[in-house]
Amino acid sequence: MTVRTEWDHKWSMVVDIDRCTGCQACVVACQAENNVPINTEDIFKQSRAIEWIRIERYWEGEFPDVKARYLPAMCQHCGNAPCEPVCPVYATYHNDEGLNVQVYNRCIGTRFCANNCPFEMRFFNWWQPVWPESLRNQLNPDVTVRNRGIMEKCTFCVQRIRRAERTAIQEERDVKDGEFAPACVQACPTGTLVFGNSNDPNSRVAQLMKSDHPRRYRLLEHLGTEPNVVYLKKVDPYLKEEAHNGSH
Amino acid sequence: MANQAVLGLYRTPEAAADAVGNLQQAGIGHNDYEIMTGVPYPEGTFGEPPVRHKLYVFPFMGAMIGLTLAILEGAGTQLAYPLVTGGKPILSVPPIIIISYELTLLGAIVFTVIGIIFESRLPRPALGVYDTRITEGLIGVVCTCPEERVEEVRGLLQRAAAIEVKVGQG
Amino acid sequence: MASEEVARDVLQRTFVKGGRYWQAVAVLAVVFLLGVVGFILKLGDERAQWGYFAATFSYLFTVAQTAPVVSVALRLAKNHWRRPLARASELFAVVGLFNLLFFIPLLILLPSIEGRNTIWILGVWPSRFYTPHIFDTLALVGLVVLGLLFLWTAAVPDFAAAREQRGGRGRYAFLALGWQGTARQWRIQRALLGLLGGLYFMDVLTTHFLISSDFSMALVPGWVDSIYPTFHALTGLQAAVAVTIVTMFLLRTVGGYREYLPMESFWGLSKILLAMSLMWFYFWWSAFITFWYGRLPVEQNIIQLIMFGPYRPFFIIGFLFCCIFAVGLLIWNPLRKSPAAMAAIAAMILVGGFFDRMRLYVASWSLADTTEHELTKVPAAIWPQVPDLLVIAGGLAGAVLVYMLATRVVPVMSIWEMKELRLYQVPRQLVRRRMLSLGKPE
Amino acid sequence: MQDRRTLTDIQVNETLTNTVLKTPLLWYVILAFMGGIVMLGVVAVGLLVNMGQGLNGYNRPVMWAFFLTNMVFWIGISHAGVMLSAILRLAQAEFRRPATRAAEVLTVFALATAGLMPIVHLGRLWRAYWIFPYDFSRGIWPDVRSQAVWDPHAISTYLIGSSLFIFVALIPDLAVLRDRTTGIVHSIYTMLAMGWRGTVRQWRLQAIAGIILSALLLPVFVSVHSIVSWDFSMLVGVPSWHTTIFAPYFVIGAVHSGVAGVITVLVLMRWLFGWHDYIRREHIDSLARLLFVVALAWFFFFMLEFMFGLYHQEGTEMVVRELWLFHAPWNAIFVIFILTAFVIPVPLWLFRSVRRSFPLMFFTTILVNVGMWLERFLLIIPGLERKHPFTFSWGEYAPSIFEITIITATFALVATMILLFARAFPLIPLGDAKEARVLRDEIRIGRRTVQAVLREE
Repeated sequence: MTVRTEWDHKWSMVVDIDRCTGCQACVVACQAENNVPINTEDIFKQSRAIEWIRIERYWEGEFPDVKARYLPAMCQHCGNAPCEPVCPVYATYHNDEGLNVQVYNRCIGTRFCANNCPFEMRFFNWWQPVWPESLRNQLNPDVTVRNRGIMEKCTFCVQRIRRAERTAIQEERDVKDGEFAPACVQACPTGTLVFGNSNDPNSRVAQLMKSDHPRRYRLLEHLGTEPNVVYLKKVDPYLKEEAHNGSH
Repeated sequence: MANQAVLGLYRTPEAAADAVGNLQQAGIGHNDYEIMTGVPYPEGTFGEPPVRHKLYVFPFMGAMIGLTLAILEGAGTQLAYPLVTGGKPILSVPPIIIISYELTLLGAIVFTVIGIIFESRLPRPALGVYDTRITEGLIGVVCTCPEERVEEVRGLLQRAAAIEVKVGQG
Repeated sequence: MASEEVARDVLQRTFVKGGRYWQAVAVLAVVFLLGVVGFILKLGDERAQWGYFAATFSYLFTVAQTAPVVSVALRLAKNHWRRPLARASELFAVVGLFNLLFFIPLLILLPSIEGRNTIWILGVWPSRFYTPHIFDTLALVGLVVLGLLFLWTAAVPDFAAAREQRGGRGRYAFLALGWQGTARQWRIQRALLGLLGGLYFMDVLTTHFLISSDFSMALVPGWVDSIYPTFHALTGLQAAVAVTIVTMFLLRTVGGYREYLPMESFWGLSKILLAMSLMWFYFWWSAFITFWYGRLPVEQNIIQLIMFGPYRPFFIIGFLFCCIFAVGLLIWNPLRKSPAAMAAIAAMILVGGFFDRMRLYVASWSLADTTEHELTKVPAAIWPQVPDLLVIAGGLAGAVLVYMLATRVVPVMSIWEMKELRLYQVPRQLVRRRMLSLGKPE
Repeated sequence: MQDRRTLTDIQVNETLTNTVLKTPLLWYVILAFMGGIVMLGVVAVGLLVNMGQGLNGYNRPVMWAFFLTNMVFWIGISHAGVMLSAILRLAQAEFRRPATRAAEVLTVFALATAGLMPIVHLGRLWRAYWIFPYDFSRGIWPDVRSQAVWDPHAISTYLIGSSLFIFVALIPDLAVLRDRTTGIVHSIYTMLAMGWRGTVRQWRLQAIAGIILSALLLPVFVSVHSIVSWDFSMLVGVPSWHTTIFAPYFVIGAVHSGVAGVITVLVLMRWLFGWHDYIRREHIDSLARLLFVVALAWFFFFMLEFMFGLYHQEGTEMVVRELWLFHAPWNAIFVIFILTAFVIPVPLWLFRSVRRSFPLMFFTTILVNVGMWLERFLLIIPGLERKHPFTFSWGEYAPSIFEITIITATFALVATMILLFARAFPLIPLGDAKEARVLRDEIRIGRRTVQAVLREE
């Protein structure tokens, strides 16, 4: 059997803001899955916390008529990713499955990519990551523990993608829609996050991503970065439409 | 038959120019004498012919070498390691132009410097007949001639109010 | 030539013009009238159709109204080779008067800034929406006035010389303002030249900035190119140097001023022209690479619009003539030292400059909707119609005509500067070498 | 007004080589002090290597800060050297003579220091060599599309070019030192001087070399700072950086701070080494006039940059301008920057008495460089703090003690290197100082004597 390396895959995600309750389950799941170091309070205060996915919370309106708005944000895996060409050593590039990948071993820590990311989704390891003794056995063996001095970011749980693809190769079939999901998608209780292969027109994600979807938008679309993550607007009977367009 | 070098030392440029004039009148070729100064006088001050050199060839040579290396680096590495970044073409031309610009100029500069050293007839292992007072303002006229003309040249140099005349191996 | 002979010879050439001069004037006048016809035919066209008219205005502004800067800048640098060419460049100030004619229709055509992206984020009360109209007019009229004053100040001693020749009466008696050449008058004249020159230089930069922003960039939605005013000014300076060289060459060959215009003057200007042509590339590249690398959709569209899209032929000609060919030829010292070769290169740069202006102005004027915030679609090219061609030809001919008529009044060679040159440039002998001793007055 | 004396070649040799042959005591004192600060900086860098970039004040939106600001600043200073010696050499300006070597030396050492800054700032600085295309065996190459690859190309071209430029111009002076030293030092200078005898041919080639190398280095000098500016201006992620004027704006700013830096160094040299006959009032005066023009041009570009920031009328730009003007500490920095870089010094230079006063020129040029450092800081940091249209990720930045130590050490490093250079080589070209005497002339017009220079016909 020949090893299959060419896939017709383009991994994409849909975030339905309307369903998000801001429960942060995705953040915790991601933290656990991807060996992200523990963010203590002082690290948050230094604004050096690493969260590959975060829930951005915005307040709308004046007291007492205040509404909380949640925006789950992760690496947008842009088609024309601004972070990629600035890296001098190809530590980040675009692979043929639509992923914006990060090569930890190659990274020298210029932090150029972080500056050019308009979504602020790239994270730098300021210190050598340490875990408490009690969490030593919690680390995911499929995921590298990153060294200090390098960038890291959401990979769409590439280890799960690879595992699914390996299984598919062994079973001589294509990866099925919904066969696997990144940790955040798996953990989301309300089904806000949908993940899949958008090159497959029948997949759930491709259905939701259709360009004629009435609630569809992408973050900072005027920058032309072609994000692979599509957002669906909140349905809010009380507010005017344009008030919470996330792109401005 | 070994050539001898005769060095006359002068206090003023006028005297040195006289010495050069004497040498020219005696039929000594322009390649056989040199004027050494501690100060850059304008070309032709001593009545010597203009300097001929091929220095302008060097920067062009260097530029061509630099440009070749730059294109190898700029285009070659993109093609040899074809990873897509930022949706830019695998062979992006603007970066090649920038790299070429720098390396072309680098090549030109390095070769110019090599050319200057080469055309200045440096490095010169031994100084030959020389006097350290030249860097203190004296002007030296050194003439290379066959042994039998040494006395004649010494006379020519002496006649132009030389403060000292030295003879040594040329 | 002795100083008195210089005065007599230059004034003679100013007062008495040959038959060829009058023939040229007649031809230019006819072409100019054709241009007027073209303008009348254009009346009633949409704003989008006036791109070539705007380009002609901008080109005349670029070439003629920037030209006196050559004299100003070289005077500040206190070198001696500028003396023979100073007046030839200053005299272009009179063309500014002519160019005001072009400016009036553009003011009427320029839309108000309501709903547009412009530099005028805060307007002036009460007509906030017509801020560019006010400021651009002020700057341009100021430039014309300053230019004429500068020319007059520089030429007063020469007018006095002409007055003496004419027996102390007539228009030169008025123009010379009673100049006697006292030490005090010379001191005032020198101070005024410095002051007016400095102001003129600054006003040229300001006007380039305003014209390029208000009459070109602000018409294209989303075009935010902060280097563009500088590029505009630089191309203006390049064209100014080029037009001075061409004028000098014509004066040398046709005008009979061969003895006055030495090779050094061409050589000196040619080095500046080389620097300008290199900077042409630099400024263009700075804008291009930022847009290319940024890859914002609006930037891609703007690159398409003004460089590689519908106006590609214009861009290529401008790029080759003003930058690539110019640099490629100007790096050769033998060419720089040859007046004829320099004139040819300068003429090429002037042609290229016109194409460059067309690609910028026609492209920006061709956009119908100026109130969008992003350029979403690149419109098709607008090619010149017969009236456009007539207007272009008439405009250029009119400018040359004004200049030629001015040479009839103002001596085209600065007599007092040529006299002064003889004081400060003395041949010397350094041992066996002939040298020139150049005096540097404090 | 002309406070010049005619000096013999012997006097020129003696005074200008006094740094090498008779070092003033003050030299050792200053060197020890500066060297101490440099050692502190080395210790700080060692700790960064050992413990990580977390020691610095960086945080998530502000990924670049003091070190990159300082890199831009030193590259700016380094622009003076070639700007002065090349442009003035091509223009045959007489006032360049005492300034060229010092300016070039300042270029090289400032540039080397600037080159260190991005390396110190790297997360894994021991891997910095990965940006060079050396890996033939594995075929892993750097990405030439990255500005971070253009930078080392440009900086190393400039560094190599200006070092060679200094070396070529140094050869005649090495010959002077060779003739005036003995022992082991003599043999070192003999080797370096390569047998220079000062023949007409060698001097002629020196002159041509000056012209060709100047003409070649000028485009490099423009490109270096342009490429550095593109590190910022090409990034779409930081809207206030993304503007086309950055390249010439940075270059003219660099010239502004660089020429000011050269004047500072000249005044210091005059004081430290007692070169009163070489660095004279008229030299400083001419340099100050040049600086005045440069300052005006810089201000024009600054205004363009500022105006076009508002041109979009977009929130992302407005918020940065608002930060500049209305929020502490940025508004204070902005005011200090405008005052020191332009408002205070530039009008002062209009007065001849200021231009001809060494203490005042020292003071004003130091002011300019304080202002220009802050200018770079203002350009880089507020944009990063507010780069994101999503307010959730806005942040603040404050430098840590490590950054401050290392920045201070870079100033000491440049001073140390210039002092060490001065110990081995003369800082004013002897040949140039002597040539000025040969070419000097006077023209008498009536009762007035006008200073003149001889030029080839």
